[in-house]
Amino acid sequence: GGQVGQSGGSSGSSNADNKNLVLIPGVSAEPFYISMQCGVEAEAKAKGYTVKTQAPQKFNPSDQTPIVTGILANKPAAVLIAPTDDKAMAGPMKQLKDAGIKVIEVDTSLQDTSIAESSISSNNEQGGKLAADTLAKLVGDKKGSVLVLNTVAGTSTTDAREKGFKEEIAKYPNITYIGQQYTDNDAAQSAQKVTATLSSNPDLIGIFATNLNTGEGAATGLRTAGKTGQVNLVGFDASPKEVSDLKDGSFQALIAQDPATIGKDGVDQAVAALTGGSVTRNIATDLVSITKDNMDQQSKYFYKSSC
Amino acid sequence: MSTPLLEARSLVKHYGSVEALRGASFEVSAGEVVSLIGDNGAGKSTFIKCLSGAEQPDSGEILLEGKQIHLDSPTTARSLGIETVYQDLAVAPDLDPAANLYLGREIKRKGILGALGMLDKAEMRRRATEEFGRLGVTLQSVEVPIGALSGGQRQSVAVARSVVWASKVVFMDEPTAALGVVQRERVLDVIRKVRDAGIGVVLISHNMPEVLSVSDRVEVLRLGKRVARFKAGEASLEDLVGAMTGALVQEDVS
Amino acid sequence: MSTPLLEARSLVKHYGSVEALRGASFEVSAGEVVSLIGDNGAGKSTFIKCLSGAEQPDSGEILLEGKQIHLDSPTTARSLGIETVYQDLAVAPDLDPAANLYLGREIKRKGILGALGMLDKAEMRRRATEEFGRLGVTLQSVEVPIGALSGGQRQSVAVARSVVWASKVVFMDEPTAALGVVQRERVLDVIRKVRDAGIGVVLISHNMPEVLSVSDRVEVLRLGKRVARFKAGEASLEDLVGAMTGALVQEDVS
Amino acid sequence: MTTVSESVAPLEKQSFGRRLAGANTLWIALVLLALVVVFGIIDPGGILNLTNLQYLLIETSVLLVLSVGMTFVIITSGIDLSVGSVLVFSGITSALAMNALSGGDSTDAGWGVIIVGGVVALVSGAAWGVLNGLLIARAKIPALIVTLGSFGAALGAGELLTGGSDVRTMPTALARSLGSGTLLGGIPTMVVFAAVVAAIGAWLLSTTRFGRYTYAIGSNEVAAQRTGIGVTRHLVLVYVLSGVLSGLAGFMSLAYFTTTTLTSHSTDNLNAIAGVVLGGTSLFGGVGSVIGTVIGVFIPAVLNKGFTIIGVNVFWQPIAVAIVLVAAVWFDQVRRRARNQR
Amino acid sequence: MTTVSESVAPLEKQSFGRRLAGANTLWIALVLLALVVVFGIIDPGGILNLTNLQYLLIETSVLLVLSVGMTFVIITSGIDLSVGSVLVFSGITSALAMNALSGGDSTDAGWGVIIVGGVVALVSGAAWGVLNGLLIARAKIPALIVTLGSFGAALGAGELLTGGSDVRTMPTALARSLGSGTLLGGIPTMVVFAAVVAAIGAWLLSTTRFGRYTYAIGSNEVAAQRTGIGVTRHLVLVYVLSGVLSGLAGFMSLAYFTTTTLTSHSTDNLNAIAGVVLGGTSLFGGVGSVIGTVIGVFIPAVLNKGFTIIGVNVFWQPIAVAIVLVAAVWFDQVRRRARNQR
Ligand SMILES: Nc1ncnc2c1ncn2[C@@H]1O[C@H](COP(=O)(O)OP(=O)(O)OP(=O)(O)O)[C@@H](O)[C@H]1O
Ligand SMILES: Nc1ncnc2c1ncn2[C@@H]1O[C@H](COP(=O)(O)OP(=O)(O)OP(=O)(O)O)[C@@H](O)[C@H]1O
Ligand SMILES: O[C@@H]1[C@@H](O)[C@H](O)OC[C@H]1O
Ligand SMILES: [Mg+2]
Ligand SMILES: [Mg+2]
Repeated sequence: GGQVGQSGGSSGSSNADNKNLVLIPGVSAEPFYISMQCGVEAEAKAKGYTVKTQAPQKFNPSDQTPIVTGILANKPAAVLIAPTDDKAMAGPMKQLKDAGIKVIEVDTSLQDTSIAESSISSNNEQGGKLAADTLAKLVGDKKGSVLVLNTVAGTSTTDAREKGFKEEIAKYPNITYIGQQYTDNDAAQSAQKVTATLSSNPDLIGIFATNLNTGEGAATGLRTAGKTGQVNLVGFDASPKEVSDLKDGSFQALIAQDPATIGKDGVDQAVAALTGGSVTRNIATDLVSITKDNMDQQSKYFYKSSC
Repeated sequence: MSTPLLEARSLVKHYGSVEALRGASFEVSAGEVVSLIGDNGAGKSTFIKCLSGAEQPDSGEILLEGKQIHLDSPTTARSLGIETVYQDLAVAPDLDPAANLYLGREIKRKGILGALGMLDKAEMRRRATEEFGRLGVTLQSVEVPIGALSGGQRQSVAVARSVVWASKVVFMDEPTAALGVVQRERVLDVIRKVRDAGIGVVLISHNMPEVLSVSDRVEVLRLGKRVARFKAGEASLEDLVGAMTGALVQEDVS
Repeated sequence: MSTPLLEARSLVKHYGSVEALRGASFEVSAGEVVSLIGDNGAGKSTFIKCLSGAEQPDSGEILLEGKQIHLDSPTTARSLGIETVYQDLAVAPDLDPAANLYLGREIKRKGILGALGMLDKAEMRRRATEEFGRLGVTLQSVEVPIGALSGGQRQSVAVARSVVWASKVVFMDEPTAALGVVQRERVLDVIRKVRDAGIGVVLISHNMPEVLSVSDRVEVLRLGKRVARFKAGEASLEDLVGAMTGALVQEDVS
Repeated sequence: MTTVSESVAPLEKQSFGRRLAGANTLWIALVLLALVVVFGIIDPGGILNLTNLQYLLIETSVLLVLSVGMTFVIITSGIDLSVGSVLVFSGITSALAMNALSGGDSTDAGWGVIIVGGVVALVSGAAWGVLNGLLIARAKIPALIVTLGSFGAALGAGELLTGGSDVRTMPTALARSLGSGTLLGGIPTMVVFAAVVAAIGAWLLSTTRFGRYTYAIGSNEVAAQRTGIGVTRHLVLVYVLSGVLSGLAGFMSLAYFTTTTLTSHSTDNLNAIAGVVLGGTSLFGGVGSVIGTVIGVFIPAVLNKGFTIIGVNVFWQPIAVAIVLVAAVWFDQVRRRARNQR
Repeated sequence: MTTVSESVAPLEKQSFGRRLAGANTLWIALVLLALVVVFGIIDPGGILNLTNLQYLLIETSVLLVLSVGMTFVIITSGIDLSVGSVLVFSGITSALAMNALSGGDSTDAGWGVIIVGGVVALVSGAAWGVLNGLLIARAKIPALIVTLGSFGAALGAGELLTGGSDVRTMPTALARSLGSGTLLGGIPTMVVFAAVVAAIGAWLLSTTRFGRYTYAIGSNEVAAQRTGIGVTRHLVLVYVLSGVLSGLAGFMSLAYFTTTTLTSHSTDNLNAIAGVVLGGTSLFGGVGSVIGTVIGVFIPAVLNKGFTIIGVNVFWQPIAVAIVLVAAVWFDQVRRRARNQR
């Protein structure tokens, strides 16, 4: 038997007049990706390119694949994509490359490094480590246990954050890591897990919430239990809501990425690849820990809800 | 005969490729019991459904007291005083007998609670028990859903419902088919009483002795058309059977 | 009388607080038509359901040809040669008449396709048409689901099914209730033929003339108990009604 | 022809004890009780602890409000998959309205604005209900398709309104009163809301004409139609009820989470349906009760809470929940069947 | 008493044209065709392009396999919410088995190992089917509760086996053959698998005794029981069929994605049910067809693909899908009703 896409291998005619870019984020309705989209759009405009964004409804490869293959028909010059699985998305993304479309990875990347021209991301595992250090600093030398709230088992980004956190928190002898709870990425479940954990582990001193929904749920759970501020809550990302929660004390710290820069760099690399400029294979962007104290200095990392 | 109370002219009704009614006509006057008879599948039930708003005929006209009416739903028919006992019993199997009797005509409580829509269940149960007594319906328990009742009990409830509410015409599609001897007599008595109250009664039955005993007139349907009409006393059992089977043709069947 | 073909002793059946059977007994012999009569709610259908495996009695025993049997499901009863026409028609409304006739007894194709479970629909339709002809069932189309048929047509299909398959006993719970005059006669003829083939027939009916004309014996149920038994020819209509209503008591009703 | 009626068995009313034992909700209520007791024995300080019970009640109140509406829908033999998205949509319109009335930031808004916000939430929910109801009852499109459509569409519409991110400002007064406040000497306001909704729902369903028509339509829609019940109208009202309660749930959720939790409600529909069915309401319509639903909603809630408290392995949790759910219904069935035999 | 039968209307067979027009699937098939044409006109190079059609077929094949099983289940008036999780579970057991047989890493495994992997997937699916079937048919627990339970439990069990992360090693030969290979001169192997499953399913449902019993049970379970059909046994088999097909789908998904895609299948159940219902199968059982399901599954797939190609705003997409879905069913209903009037 042959291979799919073999026949339709519409020659890699990368037309220099083609100024169309496509951004395929990991999921729609997510401030992180909206901020990235803002960065992409601003930079593309500056460089004379147009961008269309097509996001899957859910952060998973079976929702993202049809978008990737659908985009093929539009023959954009380059695609900026956050692959939702480092293996499953290799097949569809290879089709893009085979069709002569330049592929740039933003936020996440494939195991197979032969497909993308460039990968721009912050390191999620690193983010988890940063969360652990931040939390440890917040609790000082108090003894107690900490909890991680994860989304859905198998989600690559949040799993990496948990992994980094777990490794790093082990370095603090006064802190016991009691493991992670999955929340189905649902704020209500997240709140429920927090109040239940408070009951079984009254010595809870910290929570690391690996994304927006888990963070919002955790803040609600702590509010219900009257433990806001007593249990240190470290969130991931810096959506406008999370930032205002940080300000009012619902969160004690946020681990922020720099989505706008990821987007901007993505466009730059795409343009370089299209115009024969020099392409950097891997770019790591900043990860910062934002607390109430340093939030004014770090405000450039705050995510946007619209451009 | 003066203007009939209810009259149907040349009703036609198709179900896909099946022609259930092929131009059937019919009339009933106030204070009259008319039996509608015919072979299985002759179209009797379809006819009744058209006359009670449960189905809409494809063509033909229906007149109430001489005025053409459009029965777009059973609600319209009921509001015109037309009640029906359907052959495929139109009861809610999960509700109890009293609830079924009062379905669509619930009694509400007095005062504010009633205005809020609260039902007077005790009163409905009491009155239902009375009505069932009148028809000789024997129930071991009033609290079981009607789906758990015996076939005859279920049928009695449906009959009771129609006679309680009718003000102009009652259609009864095989009301006695499942009834015991005693209950059947009671229902025939009730039919007579209803007739005497000036209401038109249309009875569908395959029981010829019953038809002959209770009807003022008999109309015969065959293959979706009226083929014969008889006055009470004028028809013998043989005539009726002959008309139903096609051996005897009275009306013009083109 | 020799050992009866099928015998029931003191069956008791409760539904919640309702006592449908309070120690009912009954027998039928091969080549005999026994009618089971009684008022609405007397427990006739419940009784038949217990004897055909559709319901399990709370106590009592059932014997087939003198041997005690345990009817845990209708499948068991059917495999013992017992067929039933249920009052609440046991048909699949979305299937067509032929499919219903052969339900659970499908004819498969010859050869490998048949071994794979493939049905011979044409053959079933052909034979069904034959059977319906025998019972005088008139259908405008064989391709409509049975739920769309007239009440009598539906009933005819159920009757046809039972007589086609029975080898020992046929129970018929008001098989003629919805039938036209012609179809009713046909069914009564079929009942006689089935009886003549040595099969025991149990008929439930509220139509006393019919009962008197077709039965070899009549058993009367009242409030869940057998209260009287009559031989054909020995009973008058008045006796039957008296027994059903409790005016006449023959058996020991404690 | 003789008439008889003396020997007719009397129309007996069942004794209270028998009615209780016969109540469809008794056995499943016992299951719930047993669960609480078992968790209480395993971890005495855990679930039986008053604070924990309070949390449990608060955390279940939004779902309960949705489930009350769902009970009516399912009794008509319908289904409403759109509840979670309508909840989100209503929360968004409500939050946006409150912001608009407060010049863009409603954080310090007063009660006038909050009340308008509540009304907007209810009206938004009602609007989706009307749409669902008309398409289902009038155009006769299967409820599953219609509400699956509005499940997607309501969320999409909400995201359109906000550009895909949560609305971040809402009145602090709302969060402090409804969201985390208490009433009547310590009962959380969320719980009071849910309890009132459940009580009114139970009353409406079991004692009023509206409730009776709901049962009748689910039991036999054709029969209901033929007895002159305005089936179309009633069905529309039932979906409107479900929509309004989703709107209320959206408002409660907004107060509770202090944000619109856009992407958190994709499984609310299945959770609500499960609660309703656990509580003894049949998916085929005609039978069911609000009390059953209340119990049915709390069983998984207690399980989830209990398993987290006693520290069951995360991957075992859904397995354990499944086992207990199935066992609970099975026990309920067996008991009910035994009762019917006797 | 005279006998008559001459004038009895003959048992006519419907003409072919009428049968076609009457076919429950005709109108909805026209809707699908219309969609393709409309997208073709808006963007001629888009969906009508051969490669795009090929991708559409490949991407829909896993869901189609699930939906064929779901069709049988729904025709019995049941429901199977567990399909997506059983798919994941089967993919996991299959991948783990292949790895175990290859000393931990099956990347270079040969056909022997792959075939064992396939069998393990089917058996895993079947096992969940047996469990579902027995609980539903024998213990008489509502299908919704049972399969909602196994929906959670199968995923939990899968995660237990892998510690919550995807299994990422699987045979390259499998990925290149089933996953991305083509057969018979260019037809993707995935599509061949799905087409064969659909064809066998259609044959089984419409021509065999198994199919007939499926309809009979859904139409009237009591009647089926009374005519001597082994209802319990048949229902178990139907859920096993659904389980086996979920297992097959898991194997296909594994080959296609080359990993177990833990997070991808939480809405497979609703998607499959929607396809089945769109295709004219009633949730109340007794009616339906596999051909209808095939069409019903492709309608949302074409919509999603088409909207991506023509570049509709993401938030508008679910709204547009909802509108088209509802309109499609509505059109189908109106046409069918018109046909019945005539
Ligand atoms: N919904 C339907 N779809 C298709 N055919 C139908 C439908 N309803 C009735 N028919 C057909 O129309 C014809 C007339 O049916 P109808 O029920 O009116 O007969 P009937 O005279 O009441 O018979 P019976 O005495 O058996 O009750 C029959 O051939 C029946 O099969
Ligand atoms: N499933 C059930 N649940 C509760 N009560 C029932 C159930 N089935 C039957 N009954 C009751 O048992 C009694 C006997 O019913 P059955 O159907 O056997 O009567 P029958 O003699 O067949 O009456 P009919 O002549 O009206 O058909 C009735 O009072 C009926 O209401
Ligand atoms: O990095 C992203 C994260 O910030 C968002 O919350 O979810 C998806 C991730 O890929
Ligand atoms: Mg009729
Ligand atoms: Mg009976």
